[in-house]
Amino acid sequence: MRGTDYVLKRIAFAIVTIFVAVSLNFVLFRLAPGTAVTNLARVPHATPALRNALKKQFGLDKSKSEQYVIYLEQLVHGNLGVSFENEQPVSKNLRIAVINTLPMVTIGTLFSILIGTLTGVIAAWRRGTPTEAATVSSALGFYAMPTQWLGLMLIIAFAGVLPTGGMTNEFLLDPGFWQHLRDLASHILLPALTLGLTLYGEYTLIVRSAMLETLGEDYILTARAKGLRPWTIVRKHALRNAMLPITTLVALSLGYIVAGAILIEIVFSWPGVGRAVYLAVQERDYPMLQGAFLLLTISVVICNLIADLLYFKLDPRITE
Amino acid sequence: MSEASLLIEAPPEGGQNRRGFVLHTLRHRPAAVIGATILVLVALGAILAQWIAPYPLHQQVGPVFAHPSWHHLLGLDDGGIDMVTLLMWGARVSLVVGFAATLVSMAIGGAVGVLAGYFGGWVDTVLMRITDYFLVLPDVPLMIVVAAIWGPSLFHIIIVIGILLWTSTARVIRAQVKSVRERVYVKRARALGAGHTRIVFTHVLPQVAPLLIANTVLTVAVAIFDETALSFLGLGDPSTTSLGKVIENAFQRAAISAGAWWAIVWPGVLVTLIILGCSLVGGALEDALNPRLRVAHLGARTFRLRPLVGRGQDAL
Amino acid sequence: MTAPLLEVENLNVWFDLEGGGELHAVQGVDFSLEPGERMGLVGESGCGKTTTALAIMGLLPPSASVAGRVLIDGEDILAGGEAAMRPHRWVDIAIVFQGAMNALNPVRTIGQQIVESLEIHDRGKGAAARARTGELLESVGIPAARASRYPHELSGGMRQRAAIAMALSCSPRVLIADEPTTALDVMVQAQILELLDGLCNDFGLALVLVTHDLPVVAQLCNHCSVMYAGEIVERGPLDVLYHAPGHPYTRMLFAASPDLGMGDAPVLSIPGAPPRLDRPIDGCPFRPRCDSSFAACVERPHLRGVGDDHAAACHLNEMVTA
Amino acid sequence: MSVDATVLEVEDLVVRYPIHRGLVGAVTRQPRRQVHAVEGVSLSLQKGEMLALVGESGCGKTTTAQAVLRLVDPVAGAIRFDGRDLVPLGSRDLRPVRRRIQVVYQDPYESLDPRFRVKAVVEEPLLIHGLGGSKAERMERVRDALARVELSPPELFLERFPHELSGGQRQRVAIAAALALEPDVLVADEPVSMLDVSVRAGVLNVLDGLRRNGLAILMITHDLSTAARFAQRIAVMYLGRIVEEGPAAAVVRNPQHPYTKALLSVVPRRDPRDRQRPQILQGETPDAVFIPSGCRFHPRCPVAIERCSIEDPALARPASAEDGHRAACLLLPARS
Amino acid sequence: MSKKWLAALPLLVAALIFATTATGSGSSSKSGGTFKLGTASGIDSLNPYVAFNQDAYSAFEYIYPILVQYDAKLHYAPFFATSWKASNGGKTWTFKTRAHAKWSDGKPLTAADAAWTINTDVKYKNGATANVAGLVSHIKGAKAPNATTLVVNYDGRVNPSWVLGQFQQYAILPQHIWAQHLGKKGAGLKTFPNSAPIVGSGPFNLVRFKQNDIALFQRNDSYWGPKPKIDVFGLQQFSNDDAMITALKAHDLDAVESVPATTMKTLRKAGFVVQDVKGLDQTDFIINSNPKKKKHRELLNLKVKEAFDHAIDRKKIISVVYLGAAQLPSSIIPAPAGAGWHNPHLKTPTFDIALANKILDKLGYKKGPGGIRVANGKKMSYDVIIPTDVQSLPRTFQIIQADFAKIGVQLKEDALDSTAAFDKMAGSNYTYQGFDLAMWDWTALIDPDFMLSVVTCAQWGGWSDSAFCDKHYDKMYSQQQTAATPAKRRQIVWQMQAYLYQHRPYLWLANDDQVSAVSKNWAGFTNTAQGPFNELNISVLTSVHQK
Repeated sequence: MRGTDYVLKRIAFAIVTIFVAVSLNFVLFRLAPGTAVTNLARVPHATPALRNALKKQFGLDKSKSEQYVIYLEQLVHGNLGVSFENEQPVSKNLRIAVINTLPMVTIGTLFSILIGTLTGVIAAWRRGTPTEAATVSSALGFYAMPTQWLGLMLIIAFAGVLPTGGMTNEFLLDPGFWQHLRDLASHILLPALTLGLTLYGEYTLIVRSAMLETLGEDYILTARAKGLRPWTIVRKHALRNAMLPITTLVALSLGYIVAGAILIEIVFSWPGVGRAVYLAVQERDYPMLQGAFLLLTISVVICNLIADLLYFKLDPRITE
Repeated sequence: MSEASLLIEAPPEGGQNRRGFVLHTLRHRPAAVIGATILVLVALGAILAQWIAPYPLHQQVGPVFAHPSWHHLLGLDDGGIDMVTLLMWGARVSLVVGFAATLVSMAIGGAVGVLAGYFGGWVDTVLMRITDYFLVLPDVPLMIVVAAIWGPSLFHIIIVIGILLWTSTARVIRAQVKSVRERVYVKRARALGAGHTRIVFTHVLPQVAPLLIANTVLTVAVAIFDETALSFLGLGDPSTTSLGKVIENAFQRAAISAGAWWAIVWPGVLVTLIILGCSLVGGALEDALNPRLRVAHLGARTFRLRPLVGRGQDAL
Repeated sequence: MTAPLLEVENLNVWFDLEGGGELHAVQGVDFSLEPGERMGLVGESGCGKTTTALAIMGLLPPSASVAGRVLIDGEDILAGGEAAMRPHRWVDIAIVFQGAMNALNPVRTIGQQIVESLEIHDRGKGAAARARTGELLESVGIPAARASRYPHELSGGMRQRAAIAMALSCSPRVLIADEPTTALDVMVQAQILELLDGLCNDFGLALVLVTHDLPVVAQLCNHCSVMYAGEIVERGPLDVLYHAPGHPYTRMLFAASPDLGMGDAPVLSIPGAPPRLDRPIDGCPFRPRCDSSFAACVERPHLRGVGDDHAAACHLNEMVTA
Repeated sequence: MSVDATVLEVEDLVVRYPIHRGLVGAVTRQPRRQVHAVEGVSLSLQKGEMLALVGESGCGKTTTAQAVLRLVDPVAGAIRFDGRDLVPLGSRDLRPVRRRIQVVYQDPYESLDPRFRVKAVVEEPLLIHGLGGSKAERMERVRDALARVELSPPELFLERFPHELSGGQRQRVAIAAALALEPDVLVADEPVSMLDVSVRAGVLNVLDGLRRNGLAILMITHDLSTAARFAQRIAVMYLGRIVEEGPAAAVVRNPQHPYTKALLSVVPRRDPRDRQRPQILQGETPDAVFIPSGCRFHPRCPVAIERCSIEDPALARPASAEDGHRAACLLLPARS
Repeated sequence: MSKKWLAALPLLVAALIFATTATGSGSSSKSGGTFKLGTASGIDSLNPYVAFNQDAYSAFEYIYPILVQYDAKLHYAPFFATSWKASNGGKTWTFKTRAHAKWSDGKPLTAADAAWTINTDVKYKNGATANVAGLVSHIKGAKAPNATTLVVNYDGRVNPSWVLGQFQQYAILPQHIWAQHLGKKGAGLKTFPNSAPIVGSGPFNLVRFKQNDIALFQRNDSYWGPKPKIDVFGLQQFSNDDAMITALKAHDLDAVESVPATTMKTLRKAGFVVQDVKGLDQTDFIINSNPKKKKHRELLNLKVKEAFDHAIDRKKIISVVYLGAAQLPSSIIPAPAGAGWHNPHLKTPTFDIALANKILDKLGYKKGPGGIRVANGKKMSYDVIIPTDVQSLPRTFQIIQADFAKIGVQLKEDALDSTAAFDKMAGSNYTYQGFDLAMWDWTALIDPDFMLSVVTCAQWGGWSDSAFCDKHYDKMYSQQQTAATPAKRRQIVWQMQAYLYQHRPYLWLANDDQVSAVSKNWAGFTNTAQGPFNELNISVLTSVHQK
């Protein structure tokens, strides 16, 4: 079959990357100052007996390589350790956070891709006109704004009109479905808008140059010579080809989506992964941080894999 | 008639001299002109902060969050320190972080890119695999983790940002070096028996330099952006005043609720301007360097029709 | 008298230059074409031959401005600008570009791209269009089953054939072939030339062959226009052009092409390079490179008849006739 | 030129490139495949001679040239320069030899570093090989080289950048740079195919002049007309093999191999009256990975018989050919 | 992008637009209404063996039975226990508890639950229950002879106020729930998430809890004590003061537990009641007082410490860092701790650079190059460890640094996260050799025992951050635990404060106020030194009501 090799290679790469990240994670956090023992033994009149017990509990009395094996074993069983903060399994804490983060990030990202593609296409199409200048400069403007700052500016602008913190109005004790949805949507609007605005600029620029590159290809000239209407050419010939670099670049910018989500969740008190990372940083809750980092890495790797496979589907030229 | 003597009139064809390319682009593209102007102004303010800042950096000159006034055009911050002064010093630290981190990342990315692109083969495979790994690792979370583990200091931030930003540089440079390496004049030099060092330094690097510069400028923007993010997360160096730190201070002291918008709006605007400046300059250079952007076979504008008087070359 | 199939009248094209100023790329080009006629458009690179082809199709970039008339059956298709030209494209005039790899969209199959041109010009839809596509491919020597192939899955020659099949899809009356065989091997070039020859014979297609390769034109065309510095400097039947050229440029161009049968006869290059078109040209543009220039050449010569169906822009001819 | 003035001799040269099987291929143990770029090519080049290596793209002519320049490693065979085999030499030992075998590439737009002035381009080989003594002496050699390629007066060109030159001039500068080292052999890889027709002859005439002064030139080309006019001998390659080789005039006027015949028949003539019925071969040159059995030309050969698919013919002088003219075809009665 | 997606997008956009018009609506109010309180810290865990944050302990106050509570004047008052007495020379304590009390799941709540909780905590105090071990120190065991009687046995005579102080913070857990989660050596006690809805027995039931987000309490109608007037109490956590104040202004919140000093003015202007109460939090300047300290031993010199104390401009700190919302500190037990534990004779050291310089001059520490004094041949230049999570410290440090420069002492900031900071201060194996100076903060409790304990030798390796270790002081510490009468205990506590004032392991910087804000629609909302949502008693949420 066409490209079995390509697909296998990408999957193998993703697996190896995850393994590297997992190992990096292990090494990185062994370098952290303080261990589980120093964190958990900060209780009044901590005794050496308590410390030893903790040491044993966290396997810190074993050699580094043994610890690594145990760590891998635990990972395989979905065990990411126990949070210093609430001493609950990290995986459980993260699961809740992820469920909260997903809708906000998804809407924000979709918004940015939609607006970015649209403005990018317009900028390329209107090349050399004031429209292009306006589109590109507003895209650059939003791209240049620090995410957290833009969020704060939106709070200033929308204070009193839209809720500026939290994910739902929890005081609606038993909201109906529509009421709940409305409530959720009103809370999601500002954070998602912030994410969308900070991301879209980059997409506009990417789409614009991908489109411009495509519009310079000879087959566009052929399409014109065939008598196709300009928008038909954009839709059927240019956009499809421009999607190739766009797919890759959007996948690569996933890291920034994650970064943006962290900042935005802090600004808007959104109880998601980003906020969990922030709180873990504040409390130096290393197991949580470790788990969140692993989770983020794996999701970025998987999204990249999906982008690679999508690329494969979009580009018939990939055979090997 | 000898052929040669006629050739003096030979027209310049295609191609362009790459010498002075960067300066030329900076002068002839409006976006680059605006960007460069912003950067020069901000850099001047930052460099001259010692001499032209209206007040000493740590001096309390009025009440906390005092309104903008004639003495303090942009108001005071949460420590009663003049915002104009803070912005100058803050820009200085932010630019230092931006450029130093970029230098680190350029050194790594440039070296990896040149080595991988020039030598190809297993060197390329190994280096690019490593780059790919770094590329998919989410930068900011990794920065957070490393900064959290190492502890907050400007030096750590520079190193952390530097060692995580090099991947895109490495890829871009590698691609360019690969294409330069396939240029006939490099092949010719190799056939002549030129050593790797000579080829890299006399043929490859000068050719890649404009792209490296464009990339540097763009990376500075990312580095400054990341610095503000890290500062905002409380991972900044508390003993220095970067723009990110200024924003974070104002945020921590609830400047917005206190009605002191100036303490948070201006540093953000300044960061935006710096990043905008870098993006404009870097983007313009990249655009100018991308030959595939020169032609567009389709656009909103089409060719124009001209009335014609007379015939042939008389018709003008 | 009926109007010729394609008539180009006093075509001029200018390009705006990036640093200001403009470049007069095509200067008062005239020619006409009857059904079944094959015309070569020959010249060095930068002489304006491709620009002329693009101008006829209305495919010039936004930096270009154009003047003159392009008439199909006596109707000026250029006057309405790009939009007015669209219905004539592919139906009246089709074009085959130089690099077929780039002229075909890499992510769509050959078949899809041909079907698309059939559909937009209402030459069939769906299954009918696909059937017609198969026929077209067969007619250029590609098995119909390859319609589902992507361009990169075909060899260079096959791609060029596919491009020709696509150009023929709406049965145009004029086909412009812009360097159709450059970058192809001699044997494949011969195959393509043979194909074009057959198509002209079988369908009465009028052909404009744009190339720098005189021998190719000599083998395929009956007429030829030689361009230099944006102008047509000589045109006429090929036989006449080779054996009794009216312009030194034509003569020297032939002399510069080596030929199998030439033995040890010298091959001479034309010294110097064409003039810059972004500056005004004094006198005959070929004067600095000409081996027979004389005093009158400070005046710019105009294309004028020098024989039956033969015209040249050279003062030497005036001396002869005078 | 009856005396043996052979400077370069290639014997049974074989160059193959492996093809990656890919992950699936490796796992399913598919056989390793190779591109058989050059399969047993022998040729020799004399002082003051131009040998044209002719063939379609993919026939192995450029690989042969690269092997001669020792830019690719042959699998087997010998490349003797001045009687010394270059194949076993390491890069250090090759350096002095490299000076004496120089190359001119196809694309004059690409073969000059756009940042180098003409004088730097021509001087660079001297610097690389540490030749030419002082700066002034080197400049002298640079001027000399420029004069030899008819870029005179050299002063007009020394300070120019490549983009300030026309295509023909650039190719001349490239040749001058090769000449600066005073080589014995010049490999010219399609030296004029990227140039405008009007200036090709100029560059070819410069090469011809150099040859007359004793330079041995190996010219790679796909253009038989050029080869016929400028080369002394022509070798026609097909799928990694030389199928016919001999004095230029003999090969052109009296082609022996069916492939050469076909090639010659499709060369367009400049005289419109001289239209011939071209003998067009169907299909295209097959993939160099899957070499047909027997005579590698047999699937496309218009006169092939059954034996051709079994037996691989060797180069030999056919009965109807003159001395030094050889072809590899089973159907040609060899001279006893 | 598939076509289905494209079709769904307008819907999504429509939903978002629709949403903007529908904010701020709807408390599903019954008569008492919902009281929404914003907090910046929040509940970290609902498990008493894990929880660390004050909000968590405040929550336990409302959902679990507790033997005693404080009254408005911070005297002990009955709660789950109706009366108590000591016997056996102060070694045995007997509590009478409420009769007919029930847990929220309907099971009876008796003294047996209390006895089980105490015995369990004692049993595992070196392991799973270490978090509460301090509260059961000196306890040998507890018994419940009947449903309303709890008998607690101590290993010696214990001071009554000390005993009640411990039990005031001690949540009694439902045996029938927790006994199932003992696990191996009680380890299960720590891992039990105790998620909502919790089986408790207080004025409120915790019905919903989302970490870092929200805790919702519903009025417990089967509660045995005074019933709250509100139906629902919600504690919403914000990671951003601005968002929280904005929510308050938009009336998405009714009150904010602790508002930043910078916003007090604007909130008052906006019509909110801002309650500024003297608080229990004190920032401190720590001088490593380890008697075995190897480097910079001049810092053990009480004169040097005194000079440092006079070089701190507390008034400036209070005006810049706290905008006036803080008090001048003078003792390890802050004045608002109440019940007379604070020693009122101690005066805040004066800010007097000249005096400080004179003291240092007298010691013979001459100024060297750069105006920095030299002590014992070494420059008086010190790194000050500052934990990054105490927000007020960087600004405070800037002020101190500038003034210390004037007395020839150079301070350098060494900002570390709190774990790293603590690690660095404690040093390897808790030897306290690696640091000279640090800054941090302490939040005092009402009962002075805990604050006084942190400077005992026994706290090395525990809470100690100054490495102060003094036999005489330790003796006083154990005496106050066992003093026969409250008056006697107070006397010892005052002596201890004076002793610390003189030996200066800490130089107290500022005692910041507890500032809360509440909407004018509510009455009966009071702020305390521990904030409105506190672990003192249940009065705030049982008395707050709509106007």
